[in-house]
Amino acid sequence: MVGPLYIIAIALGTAFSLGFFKKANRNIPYAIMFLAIAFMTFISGQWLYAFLANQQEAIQIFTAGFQPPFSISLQMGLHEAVFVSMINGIGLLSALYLYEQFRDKGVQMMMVFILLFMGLNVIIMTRDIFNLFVFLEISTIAIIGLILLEKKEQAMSSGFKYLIASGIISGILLIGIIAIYYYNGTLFINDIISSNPLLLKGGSVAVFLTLMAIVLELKPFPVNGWALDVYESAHPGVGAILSAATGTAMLFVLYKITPFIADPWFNMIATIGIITFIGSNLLGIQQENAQRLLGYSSVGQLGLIMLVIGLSPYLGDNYLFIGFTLLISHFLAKAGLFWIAGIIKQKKIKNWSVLRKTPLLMVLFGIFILTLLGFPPFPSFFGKWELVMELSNNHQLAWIIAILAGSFLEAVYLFRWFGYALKKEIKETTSKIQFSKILPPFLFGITSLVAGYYTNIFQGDAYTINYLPLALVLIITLIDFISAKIKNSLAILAMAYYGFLTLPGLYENDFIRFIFMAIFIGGGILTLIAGYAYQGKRKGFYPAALLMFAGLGGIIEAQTTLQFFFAWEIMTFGSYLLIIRGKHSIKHGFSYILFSLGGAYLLLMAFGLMNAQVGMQISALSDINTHLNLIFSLLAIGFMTKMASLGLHIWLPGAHAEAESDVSPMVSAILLKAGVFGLLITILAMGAEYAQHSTLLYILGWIGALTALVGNLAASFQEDAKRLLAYSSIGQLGYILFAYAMATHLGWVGGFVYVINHFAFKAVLFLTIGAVVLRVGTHKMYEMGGLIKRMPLAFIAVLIGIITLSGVPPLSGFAGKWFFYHALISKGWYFQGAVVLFAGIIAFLYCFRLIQSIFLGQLKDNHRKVKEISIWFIIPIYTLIIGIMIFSARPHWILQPISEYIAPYFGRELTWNGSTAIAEMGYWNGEWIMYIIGVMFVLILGWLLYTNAKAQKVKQFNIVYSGERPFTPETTHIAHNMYAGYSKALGFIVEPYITKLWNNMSDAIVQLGGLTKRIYNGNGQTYAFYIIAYIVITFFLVF
Amino acid sequence: MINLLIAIVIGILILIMAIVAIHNKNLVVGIIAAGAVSLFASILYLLLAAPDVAMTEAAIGSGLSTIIFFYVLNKIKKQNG
Amino acid sequence: MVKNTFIFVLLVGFVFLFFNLFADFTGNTELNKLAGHYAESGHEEVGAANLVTAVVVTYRGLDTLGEVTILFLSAAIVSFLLKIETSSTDDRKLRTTSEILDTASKILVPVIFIFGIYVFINGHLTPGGGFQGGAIIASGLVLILLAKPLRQISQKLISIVESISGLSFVLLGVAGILFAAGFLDNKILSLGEFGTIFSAGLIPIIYIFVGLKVGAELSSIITNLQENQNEA
Amino acid sequence: MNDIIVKLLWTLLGLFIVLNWGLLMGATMRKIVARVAHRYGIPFYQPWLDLIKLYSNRSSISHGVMFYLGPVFRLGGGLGIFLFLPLIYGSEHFSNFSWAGDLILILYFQFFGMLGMALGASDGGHPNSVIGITRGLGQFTTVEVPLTLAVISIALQYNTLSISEIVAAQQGGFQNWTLVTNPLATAAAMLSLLGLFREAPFNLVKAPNEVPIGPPTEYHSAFLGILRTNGALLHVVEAALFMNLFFGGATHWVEFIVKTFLVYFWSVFVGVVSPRFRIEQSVTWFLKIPLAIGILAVILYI
Amino acid sequence: MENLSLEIVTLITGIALLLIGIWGLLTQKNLIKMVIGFALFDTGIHIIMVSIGYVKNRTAPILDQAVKTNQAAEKIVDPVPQALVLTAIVIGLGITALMLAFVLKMYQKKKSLEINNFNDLKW
Repeated sequence: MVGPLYIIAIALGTAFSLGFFKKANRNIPYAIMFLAIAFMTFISGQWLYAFLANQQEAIQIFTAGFQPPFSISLQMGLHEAVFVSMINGIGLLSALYLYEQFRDKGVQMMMVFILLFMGLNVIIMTRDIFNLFVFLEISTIAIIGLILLEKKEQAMSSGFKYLIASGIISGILLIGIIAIYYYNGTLFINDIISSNPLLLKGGSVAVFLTLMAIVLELKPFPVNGWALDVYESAHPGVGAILSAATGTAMLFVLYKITPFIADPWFNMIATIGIITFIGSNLLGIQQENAQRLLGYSSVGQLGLIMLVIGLSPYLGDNYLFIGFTLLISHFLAKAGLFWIAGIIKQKKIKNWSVLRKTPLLMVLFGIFILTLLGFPPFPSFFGKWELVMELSNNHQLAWIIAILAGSFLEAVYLFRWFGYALKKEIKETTSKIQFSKILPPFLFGITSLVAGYYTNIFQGDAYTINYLPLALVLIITLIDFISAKIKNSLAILAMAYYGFLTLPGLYENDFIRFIFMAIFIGGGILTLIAGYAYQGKRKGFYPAALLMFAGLGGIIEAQTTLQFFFAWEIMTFGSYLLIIRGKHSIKHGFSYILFSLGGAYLLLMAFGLMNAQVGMQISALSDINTHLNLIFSLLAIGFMTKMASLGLHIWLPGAHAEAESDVSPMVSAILLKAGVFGLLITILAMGAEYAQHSTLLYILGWIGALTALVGNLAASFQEDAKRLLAYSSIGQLGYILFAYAMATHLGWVGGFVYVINHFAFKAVLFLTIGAVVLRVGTHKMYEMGGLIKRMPLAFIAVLIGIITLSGVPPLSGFAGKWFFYHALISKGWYFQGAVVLFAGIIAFLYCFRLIQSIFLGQLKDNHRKVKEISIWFIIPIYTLIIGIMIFSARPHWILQPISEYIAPYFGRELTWNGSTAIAEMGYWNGEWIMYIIGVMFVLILGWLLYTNAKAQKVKQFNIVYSGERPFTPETTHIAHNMYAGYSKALGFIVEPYITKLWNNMSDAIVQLGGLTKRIYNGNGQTYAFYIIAYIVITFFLVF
Repeated sequence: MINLLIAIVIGILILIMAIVAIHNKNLVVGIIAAGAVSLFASILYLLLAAPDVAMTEAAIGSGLSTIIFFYVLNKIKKQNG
Repeated sequence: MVKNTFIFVLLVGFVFLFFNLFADFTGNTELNKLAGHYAESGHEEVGAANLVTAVVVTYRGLDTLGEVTILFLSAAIVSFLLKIETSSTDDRKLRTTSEILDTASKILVPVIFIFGIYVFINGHLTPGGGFQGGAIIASGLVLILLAKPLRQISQKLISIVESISGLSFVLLGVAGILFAAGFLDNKILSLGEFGTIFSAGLIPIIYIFVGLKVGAELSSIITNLQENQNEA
Repeated sequence: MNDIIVKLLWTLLGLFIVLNWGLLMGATMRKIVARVAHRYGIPFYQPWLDLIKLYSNRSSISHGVMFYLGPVFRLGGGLGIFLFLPLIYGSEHFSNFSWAGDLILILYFQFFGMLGMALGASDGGHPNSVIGITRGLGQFTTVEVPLTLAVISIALQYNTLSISEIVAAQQGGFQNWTLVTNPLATAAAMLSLLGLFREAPFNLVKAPNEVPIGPPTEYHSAFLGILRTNGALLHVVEAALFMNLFFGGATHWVEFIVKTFLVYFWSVFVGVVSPRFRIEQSVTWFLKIPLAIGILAVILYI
Repeated sequence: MENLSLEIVTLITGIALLLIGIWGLLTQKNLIKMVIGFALFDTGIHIIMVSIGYVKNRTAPILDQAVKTNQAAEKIVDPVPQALVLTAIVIGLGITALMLAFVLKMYQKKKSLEINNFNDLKW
């Protein structure tokens, strides 16, 4: 084993001897430096391996042959080994990454670079507090030196600011150290800990100053202007070092000195952390400069980890796990992002769309963003999860809220950025990318994935069914360059196999889960079939779709809340990727992901509260005994964001309408059901006693009713066919919410009828309309018309769809209405019910509008030659229609088992007699109604055929028109602003009040950010002022 | 006792010089005053039985750093015209 | 002005902080355990009469190494910084230096150099040591430059001295690991007779290198500032 | 099997009675309206003549499949309501297929015909048809609201949604009719009825006196014949529905005829003495007084 | 006066110097003045450090004729803070030199020594 001191010796020796090569070919000193860093990495890696392989104690390294405290000593233990390896690893990759810069700038910068890493190594290992100070200075000065790698004017002034600021901070640190020495008579950290420095007032102030200096080195908000300037002006490679390496080392220092600290101070650190986390993320929202944005994000992440350190008294054994997973995520992601920034050389985040030119970079970018945000399967996901769980176990709800608020703000700007990268048009092309630049981020991206998997294993709730689909997604991503048709077949096969694996078991054990899984898998396969209609490669589609379905499947399969949340997040991200593929979807995808994340955080909070009482099993949700209202409300609201209930619906219309033709049915007919499923298990867990008397569900019922009303009414006023369907989804989900909120047997069966129906007809409608849109090239209904002549099959599909939707007998839609009437009367929700039924009638308005404007009326001249919709759409559409027909004629096949499933929960209100459903107040026989109406229909048709056999076919344009001839099909087709009179009467209901409300809220946040960022006025002196003020104010707050 | 008196006097001188260094309009005077602060400080170090520190302060604080200040100032003045 | 008031208030708060920090400060009446150990057994363990030197070079040798490194870093960065895009080089007439200064420098500079070397060689016995000696050497250089501002000091020489002394320092430290009890252990050489020049083991040698290195680094900073003066 | 054939035959008989009564009632109403307006009016047999003429028209044109199917749907709607509605209380033969579904089925079956009509007319390509349909649909949405509340109210009152049971509960004399026991629900429903029958003031949908507007604009010959047939049928069955719900039902055909006539006459009577509403006026009108009455009707039974 | 010992006087001097340094750093707009302020701040800290190591009425930690090795523990002041100050002074010099180099460069770029003129990077 090579001793850790050799790290220092090698680094120093190399740095000093580089002076000999000032005039030589610069590759020689570069090679020497690189080898040196590689050797340092090797030393640290070997220690890491040793500690991991055989759990040995930390070893102490004495210098000068004396025991501490008489001489400086270093420590090498597992923690040190991990951190040193991280630092040296990033050092090695940075050296590689910065090769060009070093070659241009010469030997001095290489010296500076290697000394920086030596400094960081010693900072981590040293057990002497003054030694810490010295090497801290080394790394600070070295960072300032590295700023000069970038030949920018601003680099000078930012370097100066950095010098001033760190000069003051190290002065403060020095005072603290010397005072500690005075009061404790030692500089050896272990001795300081054992001599309890806080006994004397002066001693505690000394520790306070030391602590403040170290905290300030971590750049807490708002005392970090100089660091942000450096992030912005330095070379991105240096930004990576500053953020990942220096930040990591400083965190370790903070960790190292925490034993000094008294309990109330942990709160202080936590407060500093959270202010930093929230504050810098708030400022990130408005930031347009990529590197500065990364700076804010770095600061915020360090704040979060500081927060974890501050909260360590609450976190118990999990403290290190949480802190480290968050740290490693920050470490990997931030370095990776900075490196990518350096590769594409785009300052403005708006121009990051060039990433799309290099798919590998795009994927890496995505991985890093997700790693930062704590999406599964990355380490920080588990870290954040455990953090919330532990805080919740200790009843620290306020902290949870603050952390989630900060995370949300972080998500805002990261996803804005991600959206730009995915969607903005590409302005310029990138030059060729060197291997040396792409290797470091690539390695870190891989590490991120691997680390996530091992984190889950370590964390102990790994679930292979969650990872199998992910592996598949990875494979599909890797073969993304092949033709879409092959990928489509693969995807369908995979889905079918997944269904084969899961469905039989679910059918046996849990019928409700079976229904949902069948919708997810069956719907998925059907919509994927439509994908055959697309030509080319459809890059990025299949990973996204499979990701979503993996998540959906995982939700159903999940046994614990962690697995559920894992799958939920995967599903959210996958669907986000799908949604944002639409042409004008950048905005909609953004609002979708924000609402989803907001909802997910509420779920997380609820799971935390639940975990504190009954643990993680989903089935245990029904055992909770305190905070019932809070937990259930959080869950309900969380799931309602996915269901787009009124107030939380504003993301939906755009997201669904702008999506691609086969994506709209996925996200509308299938995805929304995930929210429904969640709500369903929530209400089941409430139990009848609670559910049937709960105010929460009463409110939900009203929300459902109003959602239905507003959704349907708004749908009636749309000019855009897909938007109309999207609003219709809102309305339909309103019914479903209403039905489940009733928590009665009848209501739930009705809810299921709606769930199944909505899946079927919305898929039919979206697929058909999508296919039509592909043919005619417009969403606007008034630009279509008369297409029944060209696309009879599409017309029939839509006709069946709207009959089912509107609940006209004999199709299955009526079943929903029937159950509704009976349920709401037996439940006693008359007025909500009246609203729902009113909404149901309004549905006719948009149903008619949809079919009339598109298929009936006058055919437009430019559509005279369009073809019938693609066969690949017709197959799934008609499969679904057959399904609707079967469900209509034999509803008891599905509804009876559901009914039996529910009865034990809410008390029986419904019995089945063959195909007749009998409720207390009435009865319904779907099968016979179907027959009667069928026979009757045939008879009348026969009569008409008989009397009208020789009817002559004429063009639609051949009409009686008050003695005149109509001009053109356009002017003769009544489609635009169809319900003018109606909108005059009731249009006020659908004024976008809620959109305005949310807009005002987000404006307010942006404004707040705008005001707050004024503190960064760019003046080094002001920043110095902040430092002093921060210390003094904190001092007065703490003492 | 005499040491104490000297220390007080020197201390006051240091503070006066420091204020001069900060508030004098003329940079040259300021730099010299700052050098003087270091010089006086090294006397304090002697009083505090720290000859090593005194030497270092005298050589580095009042000597070299003053010189560096002047070099920079000089250069700035030259660039100015 | 409002801002200055703020600052003033802030500093008053800072005073309060210091008041608290030193509220328990009464001054020492005896040495603490650590210092006591140095005082009692420092001469046996290290063999340096100047305990400050013993602490600086041996007990806390790593700090010294770091400190030298900081200077090294500063010098490297300053030299790099001043090389960046030097502005237009118009030949400017420099004032001619006076005869007295010139002559004086010729006589004084060797004396100063020798004095500097004396200071760092005797660092383990008397006040002074590598830093002081290095600083003294550097001031000798300043004197040369004052006398002949146009004189080119060999950067290369400085750099080589710097590198060699730095490397030697590190190698001596490593030698401590290999041949004695730890990094920078001075007992590779025998401690010698207490109080003589050849005592305290490695300390004088290390101090020589420290002195050379500090001198070279300071010189490098100064010459960098000087050289560019011509170009400015 | 035999049972079903017998059942069908009885149903056909009922259909025959209802249809002819519908035609007669229509003619009578037109006559009354004419007399009120100081006109002579049509002869009472006019509707039969019209039907015969329409069905035997030789030439006919079609605008497309849906145009063709529209009238089928329309008549199917009227016929369907007929089929699921018990006509005569206590009569096994004239209860039709009401065992297949309850009141909810009938309420929703109204839409069947409407939908078909709307689609068929739209396929005709005439803008005036579409204008009429949009107006009709718009008006219809709010017409249904008071009716829904009235239905909820009587469901609460009788604790059933089966029409037969509702009628059964009203037997035993005038004092047991819903009209007496639940006047508010009756009032709300009867106001809705005005909208359902689309007489004035809610007849902008058909705009009978100006340019031809509304769904039937393009229809003629046998198509129109079917629509007329349905019109006659529908008036009677709707009236019969109201009769069953609010006026004690009918125990024999005479009572049936009298009661349906009176229910229908109510809407004609209001129509004769009212001006016409614009569409937004009628939409908001139904959301005011009838809605308030409906809500009160429900509140009373909570 | 009786409480006033040497080390307390120097300690107070150090603190006052440190505060003056900060004052200069925070109020002076001239870059060089700011650096001067920083240098004073540093010197203040050094004085504090040395004061802390002082032991009443003792001599420098150098063993010679005056201070025999066996009585050193009763005769000398604490050497540790002095050693630390030595290091700190040199570090301070390095930072000061670096600051001045930056000032020089900044001046070359903008021909100005006003700190307010170097706000290019903000928010």
